[in-house]
Formats: sequence, C-alpha cells, structure tokens
Amino acid sequence: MSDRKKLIVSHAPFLHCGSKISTRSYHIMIAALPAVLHGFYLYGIPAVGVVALSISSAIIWEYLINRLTGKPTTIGDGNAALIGMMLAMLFPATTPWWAVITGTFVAMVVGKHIYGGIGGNPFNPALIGIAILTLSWKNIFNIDYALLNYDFGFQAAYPLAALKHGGPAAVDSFNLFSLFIGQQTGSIGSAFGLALLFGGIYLIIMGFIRWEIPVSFLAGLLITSLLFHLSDSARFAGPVFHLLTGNTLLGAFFLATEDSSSPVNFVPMLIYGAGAGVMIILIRNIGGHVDGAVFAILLMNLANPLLDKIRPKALGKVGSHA
Amino acid sequence: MREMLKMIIVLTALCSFSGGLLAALRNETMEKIENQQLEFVKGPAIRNILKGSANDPIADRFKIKDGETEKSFFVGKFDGKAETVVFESTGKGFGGDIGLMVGVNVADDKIVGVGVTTHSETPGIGSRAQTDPRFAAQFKGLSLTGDFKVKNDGGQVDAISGATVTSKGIAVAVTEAAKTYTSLKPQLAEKLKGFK
Amino acid sequence: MAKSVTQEFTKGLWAEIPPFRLVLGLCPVLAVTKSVENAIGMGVAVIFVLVGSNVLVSMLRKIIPSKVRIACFIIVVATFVTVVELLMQAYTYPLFLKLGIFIPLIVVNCILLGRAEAFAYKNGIISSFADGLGLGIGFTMSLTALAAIREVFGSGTFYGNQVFGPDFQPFNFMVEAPGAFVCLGLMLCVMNSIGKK
Amino acid sequence: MLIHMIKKPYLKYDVIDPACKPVIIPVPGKAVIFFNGISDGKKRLLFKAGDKVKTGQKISLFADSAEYAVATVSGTITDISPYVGNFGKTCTAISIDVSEDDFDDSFGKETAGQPLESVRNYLSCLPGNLPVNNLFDPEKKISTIIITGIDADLLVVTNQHIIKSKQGEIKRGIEILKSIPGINNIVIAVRREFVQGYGHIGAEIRNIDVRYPSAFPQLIIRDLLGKTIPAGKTPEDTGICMISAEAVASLGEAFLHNRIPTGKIITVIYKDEKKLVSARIGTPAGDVLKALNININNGDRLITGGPMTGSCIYSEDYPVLPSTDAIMIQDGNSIEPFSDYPCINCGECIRICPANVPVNMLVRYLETKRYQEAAEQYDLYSCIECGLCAYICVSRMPLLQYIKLAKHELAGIKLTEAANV
Repeated sequence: MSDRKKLIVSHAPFLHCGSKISTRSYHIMIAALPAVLHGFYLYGIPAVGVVALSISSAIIWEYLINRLTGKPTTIGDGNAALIGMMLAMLFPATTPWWAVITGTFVAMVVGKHIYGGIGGNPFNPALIGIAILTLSWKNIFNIDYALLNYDFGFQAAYPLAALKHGGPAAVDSFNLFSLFIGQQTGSIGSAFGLALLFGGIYLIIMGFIRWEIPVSFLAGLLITSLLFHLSDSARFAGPVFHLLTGNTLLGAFFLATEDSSSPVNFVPMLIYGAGAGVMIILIRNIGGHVDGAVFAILLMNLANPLLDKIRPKALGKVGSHA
Repeated sequence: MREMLKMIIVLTALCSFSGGLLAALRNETMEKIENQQLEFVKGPAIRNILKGSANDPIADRFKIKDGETEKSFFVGKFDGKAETVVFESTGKGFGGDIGLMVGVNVADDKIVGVGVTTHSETPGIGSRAQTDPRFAAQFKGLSLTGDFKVKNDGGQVDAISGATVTSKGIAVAVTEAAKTYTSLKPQLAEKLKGFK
Repeated sequence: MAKSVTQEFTKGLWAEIPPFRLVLGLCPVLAVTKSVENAIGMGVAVIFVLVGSNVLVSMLRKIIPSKVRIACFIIVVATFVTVVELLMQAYTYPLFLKLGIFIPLIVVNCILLGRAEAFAYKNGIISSFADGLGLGIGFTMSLTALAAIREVFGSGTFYGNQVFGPDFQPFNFMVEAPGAFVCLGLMLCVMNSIGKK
Repeated sequence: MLIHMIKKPYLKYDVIDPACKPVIIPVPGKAVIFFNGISDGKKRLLFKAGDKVKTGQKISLFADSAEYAVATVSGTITDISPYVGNFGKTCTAISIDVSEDDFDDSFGKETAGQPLESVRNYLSCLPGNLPVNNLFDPEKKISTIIITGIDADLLVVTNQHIIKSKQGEIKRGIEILKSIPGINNIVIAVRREFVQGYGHIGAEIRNIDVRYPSAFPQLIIRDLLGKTIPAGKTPEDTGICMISAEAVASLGEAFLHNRIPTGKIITVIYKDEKKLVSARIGTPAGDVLKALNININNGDRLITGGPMTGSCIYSEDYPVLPSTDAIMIQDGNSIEPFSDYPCINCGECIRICPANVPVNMLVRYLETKRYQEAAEQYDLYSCIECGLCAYICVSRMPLLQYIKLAKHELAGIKLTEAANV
C-alpha cells in the first residue's frame, strides 16, 4: 500500500458561498465613501487628515492588541479600518489629532476588544468611541464652535443646534433640498444625505445590511417627529428636517446596522430600528443633547440581547417560546 | 452554659471597651472637629464677607439663643470697631436647603455681603449662586429689613438666568436673616460691646 | 508550612495585592480613585484599620469564642474605623470631606473582615501585624496606581500639580464612574497577563 | 446555483439530464462488505478467512446475532477486521477476493410462500438501504411510507434516475410494501417534472419544492403531510417510514427476478461534471473512479454523499455501501478551508435556516462545549443538518460539524447516565 494517496479529510458541507468578512467590511467602506468625499470637499485638508489618522490609528490599535493578547493578527478582515472610518465620519473636521487617537483607542479597546473582539461587542465600537469623547470634550464636538473658522457658500449654522436654541422658527430658512444634497455643516460624514441614502441602498441590495433596520429606523423617526410637529409646530420641527440633519441617515444605514450589536431576527430588527428612531426624536426634542443619534443607537444596542429572544418557533418545537 | 456565659462576657467586655474608647476620643476631638467644620464649610463664605477684618472671625464667635435654637455669630473688626457680624440663615432651593451667610453692619443695618455655604443645587445652573460673585454682590449695601424678592415677584433681586428657584430660595434666606436680625438686635449690640 | 514574618509582609505587596490579585475591596477602589491625594488618604486609613484590627483580633484570638467571632471582628473593625473617622475630621477635614461616606464604609470592606477571619484569628500577633501592614500597603499602592492613571488623564494633574501644561484638555471620562470600571478592568487584565509569566 | 434575491438566496436541486445513462462499472478484483456490529472477542465467528461465499449469500457473522450482511460478489474471504467510521461508529469489514459470479439461490426458494418473511430475512442490505428493521418493528407502528424520488443532497440525482427508469420495479415494490400489515398510506415525493407516468403506480404522488433542503425527511413530512416531527425524534417515532426510491425499486426487482439485486446506482460528482454509474456494492471507491478515468491526487478530497451532507473518506479502498448515493471528488486547489474566526452575528444563518434554529446563539454555546444549554435553550435538536448555515457563514465556521458533534456528545452523555442509573 505504498502508493496510497494522502487525501484531505474535513467535514460537510464541502461548498461555500464565498462570502468573506473582509469583502463585507470593504463594501461598507465603499458605500460610505461618497459621503466622506463630500466631507473632504466641504472641509478640505483637515478632514482628510482626520479620516486618514482615524483609519490608520484604528488599524494600529488592533494590531497592537493582537500582539498583546497573542492572538493571530486580524487587521486583514477590514473591521478595524471600518470602525476607524465610521468614527472619522462622526468627527468634526477640526478634531485635534490626540482626540482622534484617543477616540480610536476607546473604540477599539473599550468598544471592541474588551468584549473579545469582532462579533463579541454589545455596542457599536465607533459609537462607544464618539460617546465617551463627546462626554469628555464638549467643545470639540460642538459643531458650530468647531467649524467657526470656515467660510461656506451656504448657511453655516449647524441645523440641529439652531433648532435646539431657536426653535423651528430659526430653521425655517434652511432649504430642505440643499440640506439633502449636503449643503449643511456637521460631522465629516453626516452631511451628504443623498450619498448616504445611495450607499445604504447599495448595501441593502448587496445583502450586507438588513433592510429591516434602516427602514424601521427611518419610519420610527419620521412618525415620532410628525406627531411632535402636529402637536406643537411652534416648538418642534417637521419630520423631513429631522430626517436630513445630524447623524440620522448615517445612523440608519451605517451605525445601527453594525452586525454584532444589532438583532438578527425579523421582529426584533423592526423593534430595534423603530426604537432607535423614536429615541432620536425624543432626545432631540425634549432631551439635553443637540443630536440624539449616537445615544439613541447605543441605548437600543443595550436592548439588543433581550429583543433577539423574540424569535420564530424552531422546527419540531411544540408550545410557545420565551 | 459555660460557653454561653463566656460569649456574653467577651462580647460585653469588647463592646464596653470599644464604647468607652470611642466616647473618650469623641470628647477629646469634639472641639477640634467643630472648629474644622466651621473653618472648611462656613469659613470660606465668612472670610469672603469679612475680607480685611483685623481679627479671626471664626475664633471670635459667640452664641445667642433665638427661641429654641442657638445661633452662632461671627464678629469682624474693621478700623478697631467690632460692628460687623455674620450669621447663617437658610432658604429652600431647587434641590433642598441652601445655607446662606449674611454679614451685617450693626451700626447702620446695611448688608456687608452674603455667601452660600451649603447647597444641593444643579451643578452649573443653581450652583452659580455660590460661584458667581455678581449674584452675591447685588445684596451689598441693601438694608437688612423687610422682605427680599426676585424681580419677577416685584422685588429687588436680579435672579440668576435659568435658576429662578435657587434665586428665590436665597431671597427667602435673606428675608429670614432680616427677621432674625431684627428680633435679636438688642442682644447682639450688647454682646458686641464686649469686643474691643 | 508557616511563612516567615518577612514573607507575610511581602506577599501583600505583589503576590496577594488586594484589589488586583484577591479582587477584594473594590468599592473604595472605584469610588475614591479620582485623585492620588484621595487614594493615599484612603489607603492610610485602611492601613491603620487593617493593622489595628489584625493585631487586636490576633491578641484576642484565644478569648473570642468561635461562635461569636464575626460579631467581635465587626466590633473591632468598627471601633478602629470610627477612630479613624474622628481623627480625620479633627485633623484632615478637607480630605474627610472628599472621602465622605467611604470612610465609615471601610467597615464593610471585605479585606478587613477577610483578613481577620482568614489570617489574624489563626496566627500570632507579629505575623498578623506584618500581614496587615503588607496588605494595607499593597492596597494603598494599587489605589494610588489606579488614581494616578485616572488623575493624570482625567484631570491632567498628579497630586494636584499640572502635568501636561495649560493647553491640556482633560479626558473627563476617566474620572467618571464608568471610566473607573474600564480602568480597573484594563489594569486587572494587565496584572493577569503579567502574573501568567 | 445560488440564486440571489434581496431577501433570501437559495440553492436549487439539479434536474437529471434525460439522456443520462448509468455507466456499468466492472466487477472489482477485491470487494469489501461492511457488517453492522463488531466482534468483542467472545462471540463465535461463523466465517473465517479462506471461506468461500456466493453472490447473494447471507452472511451471519456471529453465532447469536440476528444481524446479517449479504455477499454481493462470489469469492474467498481474505480478511475480517473491525472498522471505525465517523463519530465512532463501528462495524466489521469483510474483504473478499472476487471470482466468477456464482449465485446463491436460497432467497428465491423462500419467496414463493411468504414474501414478507423473505424481505425480513434477506433484504436489509438492498441497494438504497431498505429500512427493514424499522418497517417490521412492532413498537414503531409504521402506518405511512414516504418514498423519496429525489435525493436529499444537492447535485445527487441517483433517485431521480430510479424514478425515471424503473417504474415497473417500483410498482412491484409498492405492492409488497402495501402487504405489510398496518401500512395504510404510501406517498411518493418527486419533482414536478416526474409526476407524469405514475398515474396507476398504486401510491399517492406529491411534488416537492425545488429549493434545497426541501427533500430532507423532516421538511417532506411537514410540506406533504402537514405533520411536524418533534425535535430530536425520528420520522419512524411518529409512524412514518422514509424509503428511498432505489430501495423500493430494488425490492421490486428482487421479487421480479427472484434474486437479490447487487448493483448500486451512484452519482459521481467530479469538478463541474456528474456521471451516473452502476457498481456492485462492495466495489472500492478507487475502482469506480478508475473505470471513469478520474485521477485523484494527494490533497484532494474524496467524499461519499453529496456536497452538503456527505462525509470525507481517507482511503480509496472504502467500498460502495448500500446507502452510498454519491461519490464526490473535490480538487485540492478548490478547497475552501473552514476558519477559526468567531461568529460576527451577521444573521445570514438565521435567515437561511429552514428549521428556524437560532444558529448565531447556538454556536456560541457549542464552541464552549455547553451542549446541555444548547439543546435546552437554543433548539439544537431542531436542526435537520442540511449544512446551509455553514455554507453561507461569513466567518466560515464549521457550524454543521459543531452541531453533529454536540448531538454525538449528548448521546454519549445519555448512554453513560443510563448505564450509571
């Protein structure tokens, strides 16, 4: 039996659809790219610097943690780069370098690797990073204050801050269409609604994100803001204004849909999305913060494990499920 | 039974020893602690009101019975005359009682200054009553008689923006101080004569 | 095998350093480590109480009946804590104001009852003294280490002195409660990975 | 093969090419027959090396056991040795040096009087694996038989071929099955394309969906009979017996020709091609491939069964068994390895799972070997082992293997517990 061939033995199934984590990460980054490019166009070199620093430092943190914990290097899956990019999209263009590096550190270490790395994080790491930074350095994240030295060809006030301090009357002058095509101030990646919308639809069609979450997210946001607007239009702005300003669209398509921190079953996805949409409006209209997207999504992340217990009955199970 | 007895004896002995030790220590430190409390809780406000006084107002204090309670008065000497006293009064704020030190010149009944000692107001909003010197400064020179009210209620006090309840509480505290002062003035004048 | 007095002392400094190795007494660790000053104050208070209660319990270990030993330990510990509280009020009042409720809460710190039960009740006075002192110093060291990190990054100061110069914008998160948890977790992680080698 | 839709991608079963005819594989020089059960050293062996066997001869290896195998070739026994298969399944391999066919006629003699007795005594090793033990088990109370005219796994077309080409045999087989007492319902599950021509076969014809894995027993029963098999139970526990079309055809053939059939139809899947072959049971896999001029090299994978549920074998000597519907050869270069990446909770498996198993949660428990909780809380036993989750998994986790291993381990625990009580 000397000519016996050495065969590989492994387990079924012997086919794979070919999907990869890296493909997933890079597609999401590509979908977000137009909005980021628009950020570069609006804010120039500083924005490029923030995005580049954020992505590279996120990758470096991931590499260092891999080395420290003695695990295989996982920067190749693109997840670190993706988190860095999402975080950069939430930064104002004038964010100083040390804040960017602290932000990626918090996102990668406190947001992701403390929980065991990819797939284990209960919160969206980028949101953890931005939330902790916002609480620590309010001035950096005050959009009006941060972008003081810029001269735009359009109304330069941060729409949500104007709404918070002046009520709907103060934001009447904003043209909804120019808001939609990105003529507004904000964080680097959040201004260009049109690009975010197309990026999101691309991701849904390619199957990288679940349509249930953004759709219910936007529905929750629109319905709640409409109810507020109808009850007192002198105090609360209309639904379309809320849709097009702040981090709404970025949150709906890119932040709330982060795999590990969002539910996977149908009904929970709807509740999760709608809950985040409703929370945003509650925070914007009666809460203390100017934009509620970050905290609203973090709150719903918290509810995710509980929500995901609502699931269809498995085959061959009798009686109801908890 | 023996064991039981032993348990009781040991516990009793230990408790008595502990109680005795603590009681002795407490007696020993009581005065020191009171001084420390005055120094660190009320001291800053008192010293701020009596800035430039020749004596140590916390050392030079006396007590007068006001009905059931005893009130502490801190004396400040200016130009060799002991005419200024500071005492504490309270009013209801947004988060609870606000302690207010009110300094008054006995010679002309005018307020020398006020300062918040203890409070539990919202940080950054109500707490500005303690930290913002402009709010306290407006009381200076007013006569310590009658009622104090915020301007919304038709009074003379400018409220801190966003902290109307706190401002009202302080106005009430000053009003209280005026009442106390009016009723205790004779005794106060008597005591002050003792300081030379 | 009984250890030498020196060993009893040094084990508290590294091998059994309380918050990190024993994971005991976390309440003050989280609560008072906003600044190095607080941490040292707390540490000194704990050293005093720990040494005192260890020695006293060890002295009385022959007399205390085992059925009521926990009650006796608590009386001893509570006495020392009250002594510390009164002394602090009398001599270091500003520190007392900052540490506040956490001074009386030393009574329920697991380290004290734990050492009384696990060590002092079974060992001689000298060993108990060494054990108490070692663990107390270890506790103070870990508190100070944690406080140093939190204070330097969270307030930009060390023991009240500016570290980074006036342009530094403090990373407030570190001095908030969640920052304490995150910091402690990361330090535990580092300590564990050092311990493994 | 994978059809992309916004919501659910799905895999489709292949339809057999009408022109496809099985290639006859010559009788091999050496054959191996597997016998269920293993010698514990005490039992007296009835056969030994050097004994001669005839084609169709019943081989009862141990003196006091009802188990038997059927020789599918004539020749001399050269070796009897134990063989350990996947998940510790044990059997005894009987190697035979093949000579000229010499048919044993004891089956033909008994059929005249009592067909059912001879089914029970001779036909448990038919091509297609007729579940004789289940059919005649008085405790199972089988009342319904489902004949599967479609293979459960992807790419395999063995039973489709049988349904198309062996109507006569199937008809005869059904007649015999009907004579089993207690059976009152026989259903044939086939693809819609094959429904024609089965009008008077004597059984109800139902068509099944084209989507993988609708030909799995649990799903056929759910879709065709509207019944659910409780998680962890087999169809037989609820009185339903699943029989492959090939087994029914072989049964019919045995009675039509008074001889136990020995040829097995196999789909050989190699690269993008597939071929039907007919080989003697016991033919080593290597001989089948040699006859088709397929070379396998070091590093390739040789798989018995289909691409989704088959299992790897490590030697070309592994023989064709009565249940071997397919042999698949996977090129070493095209092998996509599983990874040790963690689950990223993307939810693809949840959406593709036909049994609604919360795979994302389940795998977190299985990875940490918490099998008991996995079974109680996360529906381990609802899994029908179709392999779709592992097929779609972005992290490329060996999900199906985790699940199979968990079930195996739990069964082991149960056995130990039962032994200790």
